[in-house]
Amino acid sequence: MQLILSCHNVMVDFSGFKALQGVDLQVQNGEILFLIGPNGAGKTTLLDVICGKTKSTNGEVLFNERISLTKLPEQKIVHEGVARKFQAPSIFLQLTPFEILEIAMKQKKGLFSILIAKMSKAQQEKIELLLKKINLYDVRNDLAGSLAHGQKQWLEIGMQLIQEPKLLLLDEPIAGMSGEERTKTGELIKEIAKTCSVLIVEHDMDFVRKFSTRVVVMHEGRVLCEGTMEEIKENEEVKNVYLGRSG
Amino acid sequence: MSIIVTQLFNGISLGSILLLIALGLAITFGLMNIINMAHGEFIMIGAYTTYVLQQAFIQYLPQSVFSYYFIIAIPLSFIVAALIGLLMEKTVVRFLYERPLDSLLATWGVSLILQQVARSIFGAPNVAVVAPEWLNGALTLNVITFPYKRLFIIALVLMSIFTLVLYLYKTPSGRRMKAVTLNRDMASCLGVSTRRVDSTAFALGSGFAGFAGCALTLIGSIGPTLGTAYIVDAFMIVILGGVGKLKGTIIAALMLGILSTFVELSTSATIAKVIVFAFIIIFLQWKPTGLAGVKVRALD
Amino acid sequence: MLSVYDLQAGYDETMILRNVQLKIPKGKIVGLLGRNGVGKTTLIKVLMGLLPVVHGKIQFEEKEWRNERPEHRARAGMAYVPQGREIFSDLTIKENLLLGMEAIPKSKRSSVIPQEIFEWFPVLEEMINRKGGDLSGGQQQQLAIARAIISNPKLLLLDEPMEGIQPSIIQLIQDVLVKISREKEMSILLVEHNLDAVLACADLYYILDKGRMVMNGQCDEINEDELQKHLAV
Amino acid sequence: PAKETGSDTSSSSSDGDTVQVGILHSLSGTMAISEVSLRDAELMAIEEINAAGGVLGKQIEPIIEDGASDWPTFAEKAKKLLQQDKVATIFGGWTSASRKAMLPVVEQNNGLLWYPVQYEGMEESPNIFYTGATTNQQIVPAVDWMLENVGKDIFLVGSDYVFPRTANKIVNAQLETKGGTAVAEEYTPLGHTDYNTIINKIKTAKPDVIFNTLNGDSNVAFFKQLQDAGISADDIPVLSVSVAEEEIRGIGTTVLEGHYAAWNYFQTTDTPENIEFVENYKAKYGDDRVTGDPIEAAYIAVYLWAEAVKKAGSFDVEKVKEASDGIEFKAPGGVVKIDGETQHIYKTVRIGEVQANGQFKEVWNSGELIKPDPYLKTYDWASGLGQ
Amino acid sequence: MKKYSQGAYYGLFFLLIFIAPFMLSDFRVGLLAKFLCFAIIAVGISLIWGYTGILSLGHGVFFGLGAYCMGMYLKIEASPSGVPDFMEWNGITELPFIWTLFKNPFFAISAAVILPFLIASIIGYFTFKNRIKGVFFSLISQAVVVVTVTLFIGSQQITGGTSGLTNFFTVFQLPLADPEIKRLLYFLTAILLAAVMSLSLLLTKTRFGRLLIAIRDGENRLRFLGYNPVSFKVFIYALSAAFSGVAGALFVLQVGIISPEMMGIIPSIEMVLWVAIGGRHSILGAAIGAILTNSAKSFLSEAYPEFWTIFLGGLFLLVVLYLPNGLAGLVQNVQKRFSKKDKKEAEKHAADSLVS
Ligand SMILES: Nc1ncnc2c1ncn2[C@@H]1O[C@H](COP(=O)(O)OP(=O)(O)OP(=O)(O)O)[C@@H](O)[C@H]1O
Ligand SMILES: Nc1ncnc2c1ncn2[C@@H]1O[C@H](COP(=O)(O)OP(=O)(O)OP(=O)(O)O)[C@@H](O)[C@H]1O
Ligand SMILES: NC(N)=O
Ligand SMILES: [Mg+2]
Ligand SMILES: [Mg+2]
Repeated sequence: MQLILSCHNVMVDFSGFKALQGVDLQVQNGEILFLIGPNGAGKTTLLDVICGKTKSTNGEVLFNERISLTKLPEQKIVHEGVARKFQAPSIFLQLTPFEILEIAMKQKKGLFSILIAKMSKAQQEKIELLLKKINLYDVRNDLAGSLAHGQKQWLEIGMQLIQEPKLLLLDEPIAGMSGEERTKTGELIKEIAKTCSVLIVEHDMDFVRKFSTRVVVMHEGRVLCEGTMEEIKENEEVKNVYLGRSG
Repeated sequence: MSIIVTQLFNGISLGSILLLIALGLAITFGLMNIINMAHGEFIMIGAYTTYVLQQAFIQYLPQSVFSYYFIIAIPLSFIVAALIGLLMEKTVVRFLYERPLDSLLATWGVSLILQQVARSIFGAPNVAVVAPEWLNGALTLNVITFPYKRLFIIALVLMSIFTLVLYLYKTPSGRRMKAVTLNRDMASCLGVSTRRVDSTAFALGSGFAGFAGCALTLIGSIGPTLGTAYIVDAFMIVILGGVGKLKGTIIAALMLGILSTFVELSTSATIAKVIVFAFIIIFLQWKPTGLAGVKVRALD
Repeated sequence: MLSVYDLQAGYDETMILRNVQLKIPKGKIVGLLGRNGVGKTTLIKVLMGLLPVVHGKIQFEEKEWRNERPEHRARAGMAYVPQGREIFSDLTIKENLLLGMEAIPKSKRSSVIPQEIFEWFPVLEEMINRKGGDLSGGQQQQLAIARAIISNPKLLLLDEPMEGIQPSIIQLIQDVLVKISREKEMSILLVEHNLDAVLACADLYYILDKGRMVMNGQCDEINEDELQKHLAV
Repeated sequence: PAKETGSDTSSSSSDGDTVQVGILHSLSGTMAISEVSLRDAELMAIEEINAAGGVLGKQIEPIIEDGASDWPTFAEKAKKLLQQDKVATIFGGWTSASRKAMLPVVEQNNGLLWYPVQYEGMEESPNIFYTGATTNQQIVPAVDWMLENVGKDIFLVGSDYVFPRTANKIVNAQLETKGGTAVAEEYTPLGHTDYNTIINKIKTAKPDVIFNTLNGDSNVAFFKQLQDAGISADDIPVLSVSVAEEEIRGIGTTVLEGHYAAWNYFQTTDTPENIEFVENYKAKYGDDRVTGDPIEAAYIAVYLWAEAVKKAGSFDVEKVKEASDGIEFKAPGGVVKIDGETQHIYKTVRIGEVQANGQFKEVWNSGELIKPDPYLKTYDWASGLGQ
Repeated sequence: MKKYSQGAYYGLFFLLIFIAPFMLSDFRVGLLAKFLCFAIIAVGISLIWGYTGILSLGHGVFFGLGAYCMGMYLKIEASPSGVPDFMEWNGITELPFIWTLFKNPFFAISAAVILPFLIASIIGYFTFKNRIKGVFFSLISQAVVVVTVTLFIGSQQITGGTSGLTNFFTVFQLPLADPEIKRLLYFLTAILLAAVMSLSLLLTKTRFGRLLIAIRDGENRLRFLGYNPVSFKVFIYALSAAFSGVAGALFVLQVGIISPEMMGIIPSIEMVLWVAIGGRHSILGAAIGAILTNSAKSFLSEAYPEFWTIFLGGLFLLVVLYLPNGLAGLVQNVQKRFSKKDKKEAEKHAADSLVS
C-alpha cells in the first residue's frame, strides 16, 4: 500500500521553544488517520508544517513519496492536493457560503483564468449539492460572518471538500458541534475518505473510537505511540498525559 | 575628524527630535491604531502654548523671572495639548476605534480646522519664541560645539521615554491600555472601563505631541502649518519601528537621524531625503512589520 | 442569583432569541444545551452586555440590567469565557491573568496571581511569560477559563469551555467548576454541546431551540430520548 | 466673495459705480505666513483710493480668493476671477511658481496681473506688471556690495525652487567675472527644518559671507540653528534676499542682529510717504504688525494700476498697458517709475543691517533709480544665462 | 429590482454629466471637467480600497506621472525653440533624451497609462510578495510619494522643479483655449470615465470581484484555497494606477498645469477622502464623491476665502462620523427603510437558520 504522506524527523523551533522535536508520521493512501495528544503537543503545528503555514527548521515532508512539501509555498501545496481546515473557523466573513464555495471550488486559480471564469451549470449544481450536504443551503445567501460557530465549522469543511483534495487535514472538525452533528460530520468524513486520505486532529474520544482505524498519539513534539484506539487506551503513558481516568 | 563627531552628534540630535515628534504618535497610532493626521497640529498647539506663556511673562511679570517661563512652558504645553486631545477623543475619535482607516479621514478634517483656527487666533505670520538665556550658547569640547538647546532636547527625550516605558510596561494602567487596544470588547468584559482608558491614552499621546511642540520652538518656526512639516516623518518612524513597539520607535528615530545627517554631509539635503525614504521602503520589504515587529500566530 | 424573563434579542435585522426564560440559582451549575445556531452564544452575549436587550428583563442580584456596559456587569460579579477564547494574543499569560483581576475592586485587588490558579492549570505557570497568541488551542482555552475565575465572580458564563481540550483536562475543568461552585458558591452557566460533560457536572439543564427554552429540569432526572429529540437536527 | 452667476452674462465688472479687482494670495497652506500681509496691504491701498473718490469715479470692489499655496489653485482662481467675475485686474502671487501658474491664464484671457514680489527675472509677460525687484535691482547689486564690503568667498544656500536656483546661476556668473568664489551651493527642500549639517559644512568651508535665498519657514530654522552653532554676524554675516521685517519678527529679532538683507524698501526708509504708510498700516492692522518690501510693493501695485487707469481713462487692459509707460509714483520706498517696455518698475536698491529691534539700518543704497533689466541684457557677463 | 435601481442611478449620473455643458458657464464646465478626471481616480481607488482592502495613500504619484507624460508632450509643442523655457533658464540648450521620446504624442499618451501601470506593478509586486499589509502598505505608498516628489523638485533642469510644467497653448496644433476644443475634451473625459466605470463594474460583478473581497477579508486564508493573492493584488493595484494615469493626462490637457505638489501627500490623501465621502464600496459612489467633494471645495473657497478650510474639515468630520459608508451607504439605508421587504427576508433567513 502506497504512502500519500510521510514526515521524517520534522522539527519546529519557535525562537527557542521546540514545538516539534523530530516527528515521524506516515499516512496511507485512502486511510483516516487520527492524530491525538495533549494540548500543546504540536498537532496543529505539524499540520501547519505540512500545509506550509509554518516552515520546519529541520526534517522532510514527502507527498505521494515524491514531492517535498517543505520547500513549496502554500498555494502550490494546495495545488498538489493537500487541503486543510483550521482549528478556529477561518472563512470569509463578507461573502456568502455560496460565493465562498465558488471560490474554493477546484478550478484553475491563476489570475487570468479567474478573470475570464464563468459559472457553469455543472459547477452551480455541484455547489448547491454540497451546500445541502453540509446543511447550509438555507443560509447560502447570508453573509458568512453571521453564521453560528457550528455552521462556520461545516462551511469550512465544505470549502475543503469542494477542492477535491487527495489529502485532507482536519483540525478539530467537530469542535462546537452537538452529538447529532458530530455523527453526521463523521459520516461525511467517512464518505470523503472514499476519494481521499484524511488526517484528523481531535480530542473527542467517542468520535475517535467511532471513526478511527488507526490512531497516532503525539506528546511534547514527538510521536508517543500509535495503533488502534483499543491499543492506545491501554497505554499507561497515554493515560497519564492525555486520557486521564476516563476512556 | 571633528566634523564626523559633530555630524554624529547632529544625527543623534536630529534623531532625538524625530523621536520627540513620534512619541505621541507611537501611542495614538502605534497602540490605539488611530491614524491621527492631526498629530502635527497638536505639536503646533504645544508651540503656541509656549508662545502665549512667553507673551504673558513679558506682559505681566518682571524681566528678571522671564528666563524661567520655559520651565513652566514644558508641562503647560503638555497639559494644554492633552486637554484638547481629550476633547477630540470624546467628540470624534471615540467613534472610530472600530474603523481605524476612517480615523485618518476624520482627523484630517480636524487638522484642517485646527490650522485655520490657529491662523484666526494668532494671525497668519509666524510668531517668535525667544529662547531663555540659560539655553543659549554651547558647550565646547576641543573645537566641537554642543549647543545647549540640543543637549536640553536630548535630555527631554530621554526623560519622556523613561516615563513612558515605565507607564506602559510597569503600571496596571499601561497594561489596561494595551488590553483595550488589542481587544476592546473582551477587555470590558473583564471589567476594564474602556472609555476611560481610551481617553487617557489619547490625551497622553496628544500631550507628548504638545511637549514636542514646546521643544521645537527652540529650533524651528512657530506658525499655523508648523505640524505639516513633521507629520510624515513621525508616521514613518512609528511604522519603521514596528507599530506599537516603543523600542522599535526609538531605534528607528536614531537610525533615520544619523543616516540622514551623514548622507546629507556627503551629498545634499534633497538627496538625503530621497535616500532616507527609499531606505524606509526597502527596509520594510525586508522586515514587513518594522524593526521590532513580531509575527503573530493568528492566520489574519 | 440570575433570572431572565421573556427575553428578546438578536442582531440588528434578525431576532434570534424570541422569548427566553432562565433561572440560575446561587451556587448551582446550569447546563445550556442546544443545536448549532439556536442562539446560545447570543444569549450569553446579551447577559454580558455585548448585545442589547430588545424586550424582556434580566435580573442579577436584585438589580435589573438593561444596557449597562460589560465592565459594570463584570465588576458586579459576572465573568465570561467567550466561544473562541478571545485572549490577548500580544500580551503574556501573566498579563492576561492580571487583567482578569480588573473586575475585583481596587481595594481588594492584589498584584500577585493566586497560587490556586496554577494548581488547577499547571501549564499556565510553565508558560507564564509566553505570548497568549502563541499558545495552542487548548492552552488558550485553559487561560481563558483561568482569567475568568481569577476574579471570584458570582456568576460565571462559559461558552463551550471544553471545546478543543484534551480529555484529562476536561475532567480537570469539570472538577474545578464543581469545586468552585460549591466552595465559592459561584453560579455557573455552562453552554456545552457535549452532553456527557454537562451531565457530569451540571445540577440543572436548559434546552434552547427556536428562540425559546423548550425543556429544562434537574440533570439527575433527565429524560434522554426526550432530550435527544430536541437536540436532533 | 463672489456671487454665483450660473451661466455668464458678458457683463464687464466695471458697469455701475464700482469696478471689481481680484486679490489672489495664499490665505491657507504654508505660504499664508507671507502672503496674507500682501492682501492686507492691497486692501489698505484700495480703501485709501476709494476714500479719495476711487478711479474714474468708480469705487474699487475687491474680490478675494485663496491660492491655498497650491499652484494649480492659483490658476483656477485666476481663471475664475477673469472669466466669472470679469475683474479689471488681479493683484496676487508670491512664489514664482504661483506666478508661472497664473501667467498662461492671464495671457489666454487677456487679463492683467500685478505681481508684487522680488523674483528671478527671465520673464516679460505682456499681461503681467512686476512691482517687485528683478535681479538687477536686488541680487546683482547685493553681490557687488558683498564683494566690496564683506569678502570674496561666498556660501550660497537656498530653497530648492526656481527663484534661488536662477538667482544663484546669476551670482555664479557674476562672481566669475568680478573675482569672487562660490565656495559652496546648497539647496534644501521647501519647509526643511534641520540645518545642522549645512551649518557644519559652512563651518568647514569658512566663507566670508553667506548669500541666503531660503524661503519662508526655513529661514527661521536656519538662523536659530546658526546662532546655536555659535556663528554670529561678526564671524560670518548672512545676506538674505527673502528675509524682510516680517520674517525677522517670526524668527526673533535678536537672532538676526548684524546680518544683512537686500531690498528696495525697509520699514525704516526715511520718506514722508513711508512714515504715513507705516502709521496707517499699524493703525489698521495692529501695532505689532510690521511692513516690508513685498508689502510695500503690493501696496504700490494698486496705486500704479489706479494711476494707469486714470491716465488711460479706461479699464480696458490694452489701454491701461499703453498708458502705463512712464507713470511715476511717490512710493513709501521713494519714487518709482513704470517701464512700459518690460512692465517692471524703476526702483532704488537698498542694503540694510538688522538691528536688535528687528528693524533695518540702511548701510547702502543705489542713490538713483535702477532701470529694470529682467534678462540682464545690459550685463555682458550675463550673456551666457538664458537669452 | 436592486439591479434595476442601480442601473437607474448610473443612467441619471451620466445624463447629468452629458447635459451639464449646456447648462453651465464655460468656467464651471472647465471645473467639472477637472472633477471628472478626479472621478476616474476615485473609481480606481474604490477598486483597491473598497473591494480589495488596500489603502493607497500614494495615488498622487500615478496621477502625476500620467500628467507629466502628457505635459512633456504639450510643453515641447509649446516651445518654439524646441527646448522648454525653464531649461533655457538652466542653461540647457538641447532637449534631454527622455524628453525627445515625448515629441511623439502617441508615445506620450500611451506612456501616461503604461508608466503608472508598470511602476505600480513593481512596487506592488515587492510589497505584496513580502506580505506588507494594511497601514504598513499605506505608509510605504506615502514614502514613495515623498521620494518621487523630492526627485521631481530636485531635478529642476528636466522636470521644471516646483513650478512644474505649464504655459501650454496647443495639442495637435489645436488651441487648448478654444471653447470647442474644451468641450471636446470634456466629452472625451466623460466617455473615458464611463469606460473606466463599466470596466470596474464588470470586474467586481464577476468571480474575480468576489476574490477581491476574499483578499480583503483574509488573504492568507486564500492561500490555503490554492490562490496566490499577490498576482491579484498587483493586478488590481496596477490597474487603478493606470486609471490615475489616464486621469492625469486628461487633467493637464484641461487645467494646463502639473506640478510636483499635485502628486504630493496632501492630494494623495484627498483622493482617498473623495472615495470615503462617496462610499468606498460603490464605484458610482466613489465617482460622485470625487465630484461633490471638489465642488464643495471650490464653492466654499469662493464663498469663504478666509475660513473655507474650517468648513471643509467639518464636512469631512461629519461624513466620516455619520456616514461610515459614505453617500452610497446613506442611499442604501434609505432604500432599506423604504422597502420593508428586505427586513422580511432577513427574518425569514433567521427562521431558516433556526430550523437548520
Ligand atoms: N508562534 C509560536 N511561538 C511560540 N510558541 C508556539 C507558537 N506556536 C505554537 N507554539 C507552541 O507550540 C506548542 C504546540 O502548539 P500546537 O498548537 O501545535 O499544539 P496542539 O497540539 O495543536 O494543541 P491543541 O490540541 O490544544 O490545539 C504549544 O506549546 C504552543 O505554545
Ligand atoms: N453577528 C451576527 N449578525 C447576524 N446574525 C448572527 C450574528 N452572529 C450569529 N448570528 C446568527 O444568530 C444565530 C445564533 O447564533 P449563535 O452563535 O448564538 O448560535 P449558537 O447557539 O452559539 O451556535 P453554536 O452552538 O454553533 O455556537 C445563528 O443563526 C447565526 O446565524
Ligand atoms: N519670487 C520668489 N521669491 O519666489
Ligand atoms: Mg491545535
Ligand atoms: Mg455559540
